[in-house]
Amino acid sequence: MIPLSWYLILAAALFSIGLFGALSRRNAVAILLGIELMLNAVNINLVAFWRYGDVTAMAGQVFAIIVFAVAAAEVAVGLALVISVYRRRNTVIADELDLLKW
Amino acid sequence: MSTELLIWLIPLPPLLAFFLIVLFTNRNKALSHSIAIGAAFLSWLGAMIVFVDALAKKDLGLNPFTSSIPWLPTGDTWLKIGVLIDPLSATVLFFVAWIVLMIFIYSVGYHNFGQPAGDHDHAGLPPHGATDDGHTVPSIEPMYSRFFAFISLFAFGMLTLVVSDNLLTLFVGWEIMGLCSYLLIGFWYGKESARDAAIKAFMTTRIGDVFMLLGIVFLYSVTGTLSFREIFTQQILHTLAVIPSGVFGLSAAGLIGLLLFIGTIGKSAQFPLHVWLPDAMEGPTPVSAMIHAATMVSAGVYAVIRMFPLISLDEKTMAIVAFIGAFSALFAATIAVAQNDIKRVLAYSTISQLGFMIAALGIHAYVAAAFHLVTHAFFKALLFLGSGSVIHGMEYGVLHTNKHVDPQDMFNMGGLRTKMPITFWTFLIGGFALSGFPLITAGFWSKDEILAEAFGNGHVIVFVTLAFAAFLTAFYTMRQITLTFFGEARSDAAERAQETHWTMTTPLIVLSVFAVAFGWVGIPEDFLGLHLSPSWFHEFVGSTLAARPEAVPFNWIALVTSLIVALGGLGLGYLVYRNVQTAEQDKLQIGVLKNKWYFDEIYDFLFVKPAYWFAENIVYKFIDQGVINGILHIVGPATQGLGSFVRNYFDLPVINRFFGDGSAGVTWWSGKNLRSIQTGRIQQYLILSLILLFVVGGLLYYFLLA
Amino acid sequence: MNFPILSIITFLPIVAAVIMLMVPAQRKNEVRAIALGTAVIDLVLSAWVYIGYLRGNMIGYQFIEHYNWLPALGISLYFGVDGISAPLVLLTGIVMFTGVLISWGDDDPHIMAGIQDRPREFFAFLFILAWGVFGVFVSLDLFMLFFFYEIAVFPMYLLIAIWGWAQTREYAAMKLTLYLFIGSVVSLVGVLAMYWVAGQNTGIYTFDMLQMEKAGFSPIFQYIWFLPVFLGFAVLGGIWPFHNWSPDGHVAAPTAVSMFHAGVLMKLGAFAALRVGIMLLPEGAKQWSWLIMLFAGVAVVYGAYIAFVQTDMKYMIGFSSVSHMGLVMLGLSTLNHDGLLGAGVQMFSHGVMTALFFAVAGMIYDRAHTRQIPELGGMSKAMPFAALGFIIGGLVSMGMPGFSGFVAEFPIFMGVWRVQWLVAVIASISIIITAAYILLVIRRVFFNPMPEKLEGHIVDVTVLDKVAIGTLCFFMILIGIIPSVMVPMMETGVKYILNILYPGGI
Amino acid sequence: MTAEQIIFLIVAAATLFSGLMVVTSRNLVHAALWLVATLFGVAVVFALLNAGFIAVVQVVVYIGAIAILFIFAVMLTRKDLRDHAPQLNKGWWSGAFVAVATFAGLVFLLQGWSGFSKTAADIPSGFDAVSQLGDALTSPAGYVLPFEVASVLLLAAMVGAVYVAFTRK
Amino acid sequence: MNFVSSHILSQILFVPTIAAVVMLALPSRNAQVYRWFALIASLVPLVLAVILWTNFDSNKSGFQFEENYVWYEAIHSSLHLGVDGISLPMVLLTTLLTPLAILASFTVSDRVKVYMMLFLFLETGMLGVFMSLDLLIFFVFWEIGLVPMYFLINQWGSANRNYASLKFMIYTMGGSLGLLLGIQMLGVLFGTYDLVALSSRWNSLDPGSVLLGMPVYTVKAIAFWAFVIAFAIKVPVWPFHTWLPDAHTEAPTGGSMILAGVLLKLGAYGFLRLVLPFYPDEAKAFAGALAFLAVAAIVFGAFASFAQSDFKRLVAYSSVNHMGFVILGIAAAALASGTTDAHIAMNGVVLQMFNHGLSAAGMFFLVGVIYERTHTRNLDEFGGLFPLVPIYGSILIFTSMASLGLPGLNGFVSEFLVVRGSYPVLTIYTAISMLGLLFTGAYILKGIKSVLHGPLNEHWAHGEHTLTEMNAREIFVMIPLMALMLAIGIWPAWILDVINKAVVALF
Repeated sequence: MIPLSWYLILAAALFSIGLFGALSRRNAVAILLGIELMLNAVNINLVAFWRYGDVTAMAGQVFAIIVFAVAAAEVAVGLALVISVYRRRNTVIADELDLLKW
Repeated sequence: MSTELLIWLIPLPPLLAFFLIVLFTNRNKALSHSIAIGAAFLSWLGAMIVFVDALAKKDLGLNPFTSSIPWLPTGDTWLKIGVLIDPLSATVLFFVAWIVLMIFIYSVGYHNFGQPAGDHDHAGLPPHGATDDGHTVPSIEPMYSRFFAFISLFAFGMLTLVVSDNLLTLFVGWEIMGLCSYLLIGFWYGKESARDAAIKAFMTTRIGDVFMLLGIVFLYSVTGTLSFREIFTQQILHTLAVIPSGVFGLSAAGLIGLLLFIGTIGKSAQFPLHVWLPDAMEGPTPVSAMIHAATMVSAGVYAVIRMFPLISLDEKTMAIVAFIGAFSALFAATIAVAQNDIKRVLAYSTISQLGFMIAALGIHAYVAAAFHLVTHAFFKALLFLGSGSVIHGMEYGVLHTNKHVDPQDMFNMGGLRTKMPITFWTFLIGGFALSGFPLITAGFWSKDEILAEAFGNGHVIVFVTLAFAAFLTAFYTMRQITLTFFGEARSDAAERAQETHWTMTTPLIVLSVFAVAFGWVGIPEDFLGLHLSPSWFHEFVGSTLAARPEAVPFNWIALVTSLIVALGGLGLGYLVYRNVQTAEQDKLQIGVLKNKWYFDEIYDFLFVKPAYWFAENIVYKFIDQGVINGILHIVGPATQGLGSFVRNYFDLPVINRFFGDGSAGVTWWSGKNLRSIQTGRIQQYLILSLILLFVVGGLLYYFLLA
Repeated sequence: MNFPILSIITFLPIVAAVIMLMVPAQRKNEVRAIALGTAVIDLVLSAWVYIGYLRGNMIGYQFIEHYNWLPALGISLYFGVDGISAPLVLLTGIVMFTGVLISWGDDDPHIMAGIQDRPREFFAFLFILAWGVFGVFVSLDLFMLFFFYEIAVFPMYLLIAIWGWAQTREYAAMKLTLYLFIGSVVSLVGVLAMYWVAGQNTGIYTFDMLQMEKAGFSPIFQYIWFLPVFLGFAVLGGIWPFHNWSPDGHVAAPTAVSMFHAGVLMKLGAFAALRVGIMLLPEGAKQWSWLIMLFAGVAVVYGAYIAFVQTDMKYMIGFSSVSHMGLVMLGLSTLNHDGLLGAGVQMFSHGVMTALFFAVAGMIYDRAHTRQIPELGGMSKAMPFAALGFIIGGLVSMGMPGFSGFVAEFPIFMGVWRVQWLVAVIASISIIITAAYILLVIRRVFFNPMPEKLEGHIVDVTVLDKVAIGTLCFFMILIGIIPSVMVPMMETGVKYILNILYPGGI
Repeated sequence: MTAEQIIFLIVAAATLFSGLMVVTSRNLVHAALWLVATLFGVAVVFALLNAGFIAVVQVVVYIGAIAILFIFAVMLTRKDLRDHAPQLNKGWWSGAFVAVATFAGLVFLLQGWSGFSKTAADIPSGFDAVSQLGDALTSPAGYVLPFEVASVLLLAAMVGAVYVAFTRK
Repeated sequence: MNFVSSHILSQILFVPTIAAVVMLALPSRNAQVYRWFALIASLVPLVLAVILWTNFDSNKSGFQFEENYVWYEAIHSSLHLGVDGISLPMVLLTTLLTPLAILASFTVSDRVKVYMMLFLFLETGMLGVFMSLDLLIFFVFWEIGLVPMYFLINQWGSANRNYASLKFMIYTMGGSLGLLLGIQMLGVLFGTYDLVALSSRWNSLDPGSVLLGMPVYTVKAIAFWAFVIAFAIKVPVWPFHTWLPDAHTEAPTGGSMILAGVLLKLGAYGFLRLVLPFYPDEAKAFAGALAFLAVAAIVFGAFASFAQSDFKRLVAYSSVNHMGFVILGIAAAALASGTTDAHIAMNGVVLQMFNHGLSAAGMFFLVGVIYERTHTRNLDEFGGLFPLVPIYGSILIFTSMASLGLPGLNGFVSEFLVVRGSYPVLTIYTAISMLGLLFTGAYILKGIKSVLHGPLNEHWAHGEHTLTEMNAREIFVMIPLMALMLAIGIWPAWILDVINKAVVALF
């Protein structure tokens, strides 16, 4: 049998990879890709905890589902933003998007 | 009504008259002078009754008429005021009443009552005369009523002084007379000279008064009473004599006496406070008579006679008194010799005669002084009124001729003997009395008694001085008479001069009677060695004192001296001035004498000018404006300066800029410099926050869990 | 007393503010009417409270109301007034009423008096301010007190920055807000510390001040925390050397705000400093009173001196306020009957007086468009009633007997005598300086000949202004002549404090 | 080492590798494609966890919708990818550091946890995960509320996306 | 009537104020209404004061007609009123002078209403000082009196009024600062402000004990000087006097009447009522210094007055000179307290206060009369006016003589008593003060000379400047004053008896 730890490590690794992507990619779309990876890592955890905990309690799966929805929403909005930003400023390079600067 | 009550009432009528005239009748001249004379008459009546009662009462000296009422509450006791008629005051009251009445009557004529109002007369200036059918006639005094008001008040003052039984009311009357002399000397205040003379008189006498007040206060605070009879008791006098005053080694009595005497010096115009009296001639002549003969100056001597028991306690004081008197007598006489103004001559003679009295007191010649006081009052009043009559006659002439000559300058007169006979004869009597014409005149008896006392008691210096003064007196009196009445008229005015109104001549006659007759009441008992009846006056007045003074024994030298000086002076005067026509021919017009030994100038230089200077420059300009206000005016700017200093050098820079804005500035600066970490890059934010998370998390983990 | 009068007084302004904000902006007069109505109601109610207290047995806290707010943290709406806060509530009512009257605004174009620009927002903010002020005075709950305290502070910024004197308003508003917030933050720390320690000592975590008074803080704790708490609040009381926000604030603020500010807000600081600092930390107060007295003593003379040299009317008044609040602090620092009593009365007296000053100064500025004293003159002819008011105010501020100022200052000095006579002597100098500059200002502004460039521009004050001035003068004279209308109730409050300070009796 | 474990290891390795490719590959299209691979790997992991339904959803939703969406987006913003400029920003190393630190931290925390290496219990017989899930998602006792919220969120997201991306003429 | 008799003091005290308030409400454009209203209102206290005088039993020692109302119980101060033989004449004086001053001010045409109101307030202030038996109340009225006077000078004064009024106000307030502190100290020490209680407890202090960290005698000495300076400024004693000529010169006629007539008395009254009873030892110790200042005031006052060319200034300085005698008497009484000398001096002091009230008021009024006609006070511009205005001239001479201290008029009696009282204890000072007495004559005569006498200044004789005689109103103002001057001069016992009994009981 596979111990829980394997899944958790896998998830952690995947999360870290996604994090790296989110922090380091220049392209806004790529950042979103990284975020997707992180979300998946989360899902792995959720499902794994369902499986290794009380199976009859469906919280794990349910939240996985909700994460899906959130991810979808996030992607939709995020990409829409990217596109509109691209329209306005003709770039998707995150470095150049420093409107937050005071 | 009892005598005491009557005595209370004597001074009141004139006071009443004063108020009546001032308040109501000052428009109506006739009414005014009627009220005044009526009042004077009432007082005279009262005085006479009292005098008679006084004569009737035996040993009046021991228990005189007296009554007093509490007047001033002082702590637990009251200061009483009251009236006192003892032989001395009775006598004084007698002549005062007479003379006052006479002067009142005289004033009516003198101020041209019944004459038309002047054409261009001003209140405050002597009348200039009015044109009456063609030629000029004297015009009535514009301030006629006011004159009578003032002179009534004056009379009130004198009477109060005489009847009062204590120093306080005596001082009251004394001061009231001071005021009146001020008002009356300055009666014609339009004249600069009159105004200055008034102020001079008031101030000079006030110097004396101030000292007198001190004396009174001293006496009061030592004895606790001011009533004569209470003071003149043995033990009080004794205590006064033994207590040292701490000044010049005088006893208390001595110092008090001296202080009071200074008051007298002022009032009686003795050296060195004599300067006001001659100038006082600026007033109308009745005033001169009032002041110099009847009342004010006599008041001074009266005060000293009154306080004699006290003053005589200290020989030092007495010496001073004697010296002052004798010196004044001679000194004034020398000046009188060189005066041309008929009134000024009399003025100086007054000073001189008063000097006689003072000197007499100084040598314990109590009765003699009192005697001379009375006689002098009569004949000096007579002389002044006479001179006034002369001047009046001259003025009449002046007005007629319309040639302006000084109607008072004796060198404009001459030959008036025929023009105004009554005046001449009365004046002659007065003059002889003044010079002490033997036997018939009152002056002789009194002056002779003084000389006798001086000689008899061995005061040789005093005797010689007085004798010489008496000689001069006779001399200048005769000079005056000669220049005025004998010879030929020296001016048209003198030509036209005419006898004066009966209201003026009557008093002259009355007074001349006294000037002659009053001397007889004081003929020494053993005159010429023959034993006559004892001198009534000596008995009567002498009884005032507890220890009646002994009459000095008769002495030929004294008598002869007085005969010589009197007759010699008179004769010499006539001989010298018989033919003198103008002032130039007068050998005695010596500058130093004419200018009164330059006393006015000296005083002006020594006292008057410095006083002005001190007042204006030192006290006002320097102390008040300079120092005090200067200091005050520093305060305001100082506050201002301090305030703005605090604001500009502490509040604004330190508190406001440094602490207030400063802290804000620091914040702003640090913010500015920290903004560079704000790249606005979301990824960097994220990284930073995560790093921070790790650090914090690590720490928390380390500290909490581990 | 089942009728919740205090909470009505407190919350009426905020309700009115909300209502006003709903009224369309151009309906100026309706807004003003609402404002005036509210002010009148509040004035009446506060007067009712005052009289009720005076008529009542005058012991401890009255008109108590208690509602849970956040029981978990022991926070509750806990209202009540004692002898010291009741007069201050009345004072707030008075100033609110007169402030509204003053800023009613006369549409006469060449006067431009009062508030013409956005009166709706102005009154709304003003009432939020009033809400906070009332709240502080009536709160018996430390948290609520603090809460209202902050509420009272923040509208000032907007009021000054928007309606203020164009030249310095941003600067002044920012300065004021920063000072006050820093102050309150400092004291907040102290407040929380007290909360925790009280909780630990007693086991019940509550902000109820009546409980906290019994919390028995250790002397060392009080010694440490008194100064931050007291000074933090006292900043709003304009205590030297943290006074500098106030003159600038006064000058920049519009008339009504200046009135509120000097009249009530500064009392807020002093009151909070008393209520929290002295009453909760009595031992600390005893330890530090010398420092407070030093600051206050300096403030009294210092303010007077600076006021003496001001040429700007409002600056002059502002610094005189510093001086007079210094007297309040001086009274507080004595920690004895007379001093505290005087401080209480002085709070009321100075509130009314300085409100009057600012009112008149505002009227003059509205007409002459300058506050420079040398440029003014002859106002007594143009606006006699205002002149009278200003003179009476002046007499009060120079401590002239017969007016409230004397009734207040005299006990303060007595209190100081008991502690340190030297301070009394030095501080008394201020009286004479005050007299000097007050008289000079009165003369220059009101009685000197009017500069010709003002001729004809000066019209008399409106009826509403007269009502306002009259109201203020009335109280000053009333208390001056009959101190017993206020002093006894002040005394009850003072006695309460003294019991806390000296439980064993003095 | 059971077969199951071997399968897991292979899948995990593949997933991680493709994940790395996602964040590193220069070409975004490739990155998107690598993402598909990663997601597929995750789906397999779900399957290994006996969560069939989730696995299916993973495939359908992610690979079917999201990944495709990504590819579209990449296409739309294609011009930037013409150049072969570095796809990592200047601070990538710090990003890498943070990522590694995160991994390390997670592992460190996890291995300190008691239930770190517990094993799964068997699934009870007759246990229908899908129906259970359905119940959970729809029953008021369960998670209907979060579910609805999620749907609302989706809706809002759609509207928002449309609005944001909508081009105003 | 029972009410009247039982509350007579408070009625005298507050009737003017009430009247003033009523006046405020009085709606009338007509100035005449206000004038007459004020006059009548101020006559009421006079009537009451006369009733008071008649009901006063001078044989009873201590205060009479006492009234006690709660005022400021928190600091134990109550509105405690009462009069004794010393304050009674002052009350009479105040109530007498105020109507006269108001009558004298009928010519004021500018803001009559306010003017009259201020006068009425002023009267209350002054009366309060004389009546109060409570230290704090004393101070209250003391200060209140300043305000109306300040505005009277500042608003109705002549050219230099701003300077003068400010100087007056600040100077006096500055002086009363010490008073204030002293009062506070007393209140703090003894917790009461009641005069009687205070003086007894204050004097029963153990001299060895320590107050405020200082030995008692130091404290007492400091407090003594604080009081003395406050009152000395008010009196005014040289060298604190320079506010007075300015204030008087600039004040309107009525103002200077009250100022000289009553306000200066406040200071002297303070000496009698507070300084001597509270600090007998210090007073005795410092009497020399006090006497020195007094003599300086007498002499320098006379000289300075002599140096003036402004008629009003001349009179003003004469006040300095006359009040100097008051202080001299006080010093003497302090030195010789308990002896007959002290009693006599005190009699003199109180009477001198009263007399100076009469004569100074009269003099200032007369100056005002001529100023209103000629609009100049420069002595050089007058001259020879006697024939033009005989009545005025006579009245002027009369009043001048009263203030010169002519026997037979009031001034002499009091000055005599003062000199008599101080001679034994302060011989040298008294002797020197005689110099002042001498120059009193000098400046009085200077005034009369340059106004009435001398060559007539034609400028006033004809043309539009023609000098008009005093009218009935003005004469009526002078009549009561002159009557009293004469009455006291001739028969002082009627007033002095009351004073004397109180003085004997007190000092």
